[in-house]
Amino acid sequence: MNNAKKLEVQIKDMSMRNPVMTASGTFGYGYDYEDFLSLENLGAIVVKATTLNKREGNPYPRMAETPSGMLNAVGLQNNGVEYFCNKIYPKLKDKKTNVIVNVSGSTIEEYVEVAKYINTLPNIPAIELNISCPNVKEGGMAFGTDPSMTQRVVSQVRKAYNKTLIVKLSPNVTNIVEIAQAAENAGADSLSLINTLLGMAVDSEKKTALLSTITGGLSGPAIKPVALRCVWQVAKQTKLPIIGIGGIMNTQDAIEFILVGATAVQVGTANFIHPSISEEIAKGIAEYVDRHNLNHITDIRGII
Amino acid sequence: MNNAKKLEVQIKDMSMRNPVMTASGTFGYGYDYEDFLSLENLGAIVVKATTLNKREGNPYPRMAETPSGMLNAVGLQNNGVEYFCNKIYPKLKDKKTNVIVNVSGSTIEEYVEVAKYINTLPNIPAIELNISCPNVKEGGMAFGTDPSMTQRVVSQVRKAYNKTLIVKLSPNVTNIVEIAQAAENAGADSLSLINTLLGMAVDSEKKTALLSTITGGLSGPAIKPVALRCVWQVAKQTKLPIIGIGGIMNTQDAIEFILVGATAVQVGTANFIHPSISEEIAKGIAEYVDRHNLNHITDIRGII
Amino acid sequence: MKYCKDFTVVSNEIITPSLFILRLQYPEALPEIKAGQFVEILVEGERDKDVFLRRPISFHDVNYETNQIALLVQVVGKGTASLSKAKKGDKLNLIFPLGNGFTIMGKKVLLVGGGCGAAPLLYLLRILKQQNIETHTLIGCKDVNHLFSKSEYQSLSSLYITTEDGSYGEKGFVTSHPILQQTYDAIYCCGPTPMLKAISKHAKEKNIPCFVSLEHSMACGIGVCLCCVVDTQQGNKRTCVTGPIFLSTDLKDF
Amino acid sequence: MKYCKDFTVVSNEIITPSLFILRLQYPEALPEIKAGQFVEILVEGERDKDVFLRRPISFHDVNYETNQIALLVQVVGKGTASLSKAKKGDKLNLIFPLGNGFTIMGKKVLLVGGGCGAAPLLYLLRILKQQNIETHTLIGCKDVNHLFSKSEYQSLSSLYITTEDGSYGEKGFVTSHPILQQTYDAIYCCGPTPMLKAISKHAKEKNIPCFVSLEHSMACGIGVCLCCVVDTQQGNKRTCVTGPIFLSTDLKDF
Ligand SMILES: Cc1cc2nc3c(=O)[nH]c(=O)nc-3n(C[C@H](O)[C@H](O)[C@H](O)COP(=O)(O)OP(=O)(O)OC[C@H]3O[C@@H](n4cnc5c(N)ncnc54)[C@H](O)[C@@H]3O)c2cc1C
Ligand SMILES: Cc1cc2nc3c(=O)[nH]c(=O)nc-3n(C[C@H](O)[C@H](O)[C@H](O)COP(=O)(O)OP(=O)(O)OC[C@H]3O[C@@H](n4cnc5c(N)ncnc54)[C@H](O)[C@@H]3O)c2cc1C
Ligand SMILES: Cc1cc2nc3c(=O)[nH]c(=O)nc-3n(C[C@H](O)[C@H](O)[C@H](O)COP(=O)(O)O)c2cc1C
Ligand SMILES: Cc1cc2nc3c(=O)[nH]c(=O)nc-3n(C[C@H](O)[C@H](O)[C@H](O)COP(=O)(O)O)c2cc1C
Ligand code: FES
Ligand code: FES
Repeated sequence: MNNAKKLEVQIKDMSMRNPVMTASGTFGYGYDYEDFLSLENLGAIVVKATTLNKREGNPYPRMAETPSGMLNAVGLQNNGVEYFCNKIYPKLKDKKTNVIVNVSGSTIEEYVEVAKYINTLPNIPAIELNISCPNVKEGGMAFGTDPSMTQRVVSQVRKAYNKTLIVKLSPNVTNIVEIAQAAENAGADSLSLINTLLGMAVDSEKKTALLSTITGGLSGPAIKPVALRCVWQVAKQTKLPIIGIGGIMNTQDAIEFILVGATAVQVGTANFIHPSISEEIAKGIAEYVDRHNLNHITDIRGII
Repeated sequence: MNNAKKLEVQIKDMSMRNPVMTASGTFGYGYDYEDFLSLENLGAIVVKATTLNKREGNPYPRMAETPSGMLNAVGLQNNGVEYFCNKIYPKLKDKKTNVIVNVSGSTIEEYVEVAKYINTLPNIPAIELNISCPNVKEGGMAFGTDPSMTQRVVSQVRKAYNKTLIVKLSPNVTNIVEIAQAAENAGADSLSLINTLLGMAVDSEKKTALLSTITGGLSGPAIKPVALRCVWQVAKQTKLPIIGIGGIMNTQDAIEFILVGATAVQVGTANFIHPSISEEIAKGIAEYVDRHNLNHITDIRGII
Repeated sequence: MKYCKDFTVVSNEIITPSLFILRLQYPEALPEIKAGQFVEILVEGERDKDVFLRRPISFHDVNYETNQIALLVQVVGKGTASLSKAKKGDKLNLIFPLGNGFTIMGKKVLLVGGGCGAAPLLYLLRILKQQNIETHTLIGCKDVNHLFSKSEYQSLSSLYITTEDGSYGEKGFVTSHPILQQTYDAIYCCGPTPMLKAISKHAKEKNIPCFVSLEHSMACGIGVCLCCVVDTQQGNKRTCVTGPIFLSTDLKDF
Repeated sequence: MKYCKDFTVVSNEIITPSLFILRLQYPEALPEIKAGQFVEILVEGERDKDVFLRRPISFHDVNYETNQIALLVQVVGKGTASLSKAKKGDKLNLIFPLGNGFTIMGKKVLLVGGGCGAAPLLYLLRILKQQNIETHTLIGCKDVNHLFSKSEYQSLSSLYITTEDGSYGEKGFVTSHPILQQTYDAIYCCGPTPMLKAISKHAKEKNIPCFVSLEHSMACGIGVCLCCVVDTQQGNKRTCVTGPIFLSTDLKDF
């Protein structure tokens, strides 16, 4: 097989030249990274969470470093979906990669409205439904921690959106398989996981929490073991293509997610540390495929 | 106030000379550590999980290193409660520290039986009910992930055990407060948290899972943000004294748990790396109390 | 255009046990760098280390002839402690140049720096000098041992110094120095937040535009994570992109 | 009695790019150490680093006169790679001595080592020599470049060597070396598991007690975590306490 083709993967109707995507909230709108890499070397980019109306997000401080990870409490700051359609989409629509919009909301109606807007944009092949954000008071994570809520929001969005619908799952649940199956039954085309773990950090000298919101979302290598476990569980119990996320810093990490069942992966926090890392991982996967004499990267998908 | 008294804390009827305990499964039966520290400098030690009958645990390999942490899949290997009472207790009963037994089981009856045995040992001031072990097929974590199961097992053990009853909670739940309240309502005297997060690790070159059981329990600094968040949430919503556990490597970490509401802390994985660390942390807390001019360590308890 | 490249350590000059100046060699021609801009420095060469994120540090000095830059760093925690051990020949990976930089304006301006916050002022003085702008520089520090790059400042500007213990210059804080009473076309201020606020207040009263450099904690430094926001009259703005230099009257809490 | 103490690096001898010998100085009199025992080494001086747990390494040599020990280490991953950079004067924190050590017995014994698994055999030879036990030593390695401490082995024992490529000694694996056909009172074997199993099988057939050293992954090394278990005729046993040396017939899979 042609070498480049060995990395091509498919998430429902969306074809990607390789399994490497960038994670929402960690890659801006993509063009911020063009000084460091070529977007066309990535399978897809997922842009920041978009809500119906403009949101200011949470007060500063929003970040704390933790052992092998970080906490964030950004809280969905964005200029709203109309701004996205009018000001950002024109800058993105001709990029030679798949651009996916991460859709967030506080009510089912809000998710549906945003999805409808995005549905009208021809060059956005997919949305990622963020039902797992731990950094907002209403909605957000609540939709992703209860199977019947998941079922409702996904099926409503499904009616309003006819391209590839990815649902992003939260690890902050007793049984992630239950949530995954609810999303599957409600018509999701793909599942991406995991979003951040709910955590907090404290300054022992100043005797205060380090985030304005006290709790926030934990990301980075610290969460990789939990992410791998979630992907492995969900891959075994659903039929949907899965996008693995959580602590991916290098090629090995990405391969680990594919081995436990992911069709593609998203690189998040690592972008902050090595701005060209997503492109390097895509190259690294190509080398791995050669070194292990695979016909296609999917040969090793889910073999654990 | 007398300096030494500034560190004394109370978990129901159990008095400890300082808030530092060692975590179950990470400190053997205590005497293994006597080459490195004096047990009498610790508030308490929690010995290995004890079940009704001898258990062999899971096959090797049972361990994998992860970023700032480790996974284990020991699976409650122990010689059973009778062996503990006859062979181990005599070696421990005159140690000048509180010795707490971690009680595990697969059925409510098993928990109750073990608790009854331990109840007969005069020099064991408390048990820690392990309803949160992710490494056994039946029982274990199941009891700690469902409020009504928690309620049942705790109230049954409560009837059989009349000394200090600590219940150890799992972080692998959607709502840890719900479980904490179930334990409180069922008669627990104290809550200890967290047990390990469910995770997994993969060898990308060998294309295999690193644990014989595939998934295992994640511990170490990687989980500290999650542990702090859980303690903070539970401390705000229950009245019981709380024992904070998860990723404590040094004095600062221990203080962080006290700031978010813990009365005492347990040091786990850190014992493997620095065998005298629990004693050093106890000294470090004394220094902190002096440096911050506290009348008592509990002055800062739960101030976040 | 931003770059992510390795620099080589030329020297690591220890000023006090907790303050050091790193001189770094760039292997090619330096791009244009504005005073007040910063770098995001990878503290250890390898991934997954104790220090997880990069650390933002301002340009202390830039030399386009030698293609060297200088960073003035204060040890406050593990990242800066680890950096303080950098040795001649070590490679350090930097993302740069980041942020907006100071707006250069006026004929006579005042620069105020507190502690190691004074870092960006040296390079700023060079730029101002090039533009023939008259400068007064007021530096406040703990004591004479914490004073650095003094002769360099003096060669570029009229230098005024306050020390907390009076071991050099005026005793006290910058905020009580008489030089503040003069009139200026602009004030440039770097240092601890309370000092920024005090100087901003003073500038507002005297109706002088005051530019302050904010040191908000950052995860990415390139505008994508939204962790570094500051509350401005126009809502939340990213310190790393819209700043780190702000006109004080644009900031909500100032 | 176990100790947790700092040693000072006396030298770090590079044998191949992936094999090195660390000589470490103990600041006081060494306690008694048995051949086959090991240390748990803290790979970096500080906590929370990339390499999180300690790494178990056998005693390669022990000198009670100088209070020095030697460790022979092969680079297989990040911990051993980091250790390979240790320099003269560095401090390394060790927990020691750990494990049971070899049972010394018989009048004429065979030692078999494969690759860097041969590490504990040098010190074992010294002990056997002290007890006037006749020894044959059979070392298998990849090629002549991976051969180490040869003259030291030779001064203590009759040495037989196999290399995979025939660049030294017999070509092939230890398992096919004719010396195995002799009779011995005991066989001591260290190296990769397939080799341990092959030699154990041979020993069983010839009814010779065979002691093998297991390299199970360990979290604590002192018997408390139960991560290092091996399946024996008596159930799960901790490799770090009951072992790492086992009589091969006690092991289930051997
Ligand atoms: C744009 C910008 C330019 C900067 N320029 C310089 C410079 O030229 N020289 C210099 O020495 N420092 C500068 N800083 C501050 C420097 O980035 C921090 O001191 C450094 O990141 C601390 O890292 P650490 O690992 O040593 O400390 P940590 O271990 O991360 O923290 C130690 C203590 O410092 C506090 N801290 C951490 N980061 C920051 C921060 N960004 N702002 C305020 N407090 C913090 C923490 O809350 C904690 O109390 C700048 C910061 C910014 C945002
Ligand atoms: C009792 C004992 C004595 C030992 N004596 C020596 C010795 O004298 N010299 C020496 O060079 N090595 C010895 N080892 C092996 C040594 O401990 C490992 O090679 C080392 O821990 C690997 O660490 P790392 O960080 O370099 O590799 P990692 O990055 O942790 O792992 C790299 C690769 O090595 C494998 N690996 C990791 N640990 C072990 C292990 N314990 N056993 C087998 N494979 C492992 C991993 O699965 C992975 O494939 C001994 C091990 C034990 C248990
Ligand atoms: C600063 C920051 C902002 C994030 N914002 C979003 C977001 O808007 N929507 C979303 O679905 N996930 C968001 N995430 C979660 C990431 O997309 C990803 O799921 C998570 O960080 C785990 O991956 P990582 O460990 O590779 O970072 C954010 C993460 C970070 C660190
Ligand atoms: C090897 C190992 C064995 C453990 N065994 C038990 C156990 O038997 N019972 C229990 O309640 N917790 C057990 N734990 C969990 C610890 O007691 C503790 O809750 C957890 O490790 C988090 O703390 P740490 O990050 O400080 O290690 C074990 C942990 C480890 C690492
Ligand atoms: S630090 Fe990431 S947006 Fe400013
Ligand atoms: S390594 Fe912990 S018991 Fe052996």
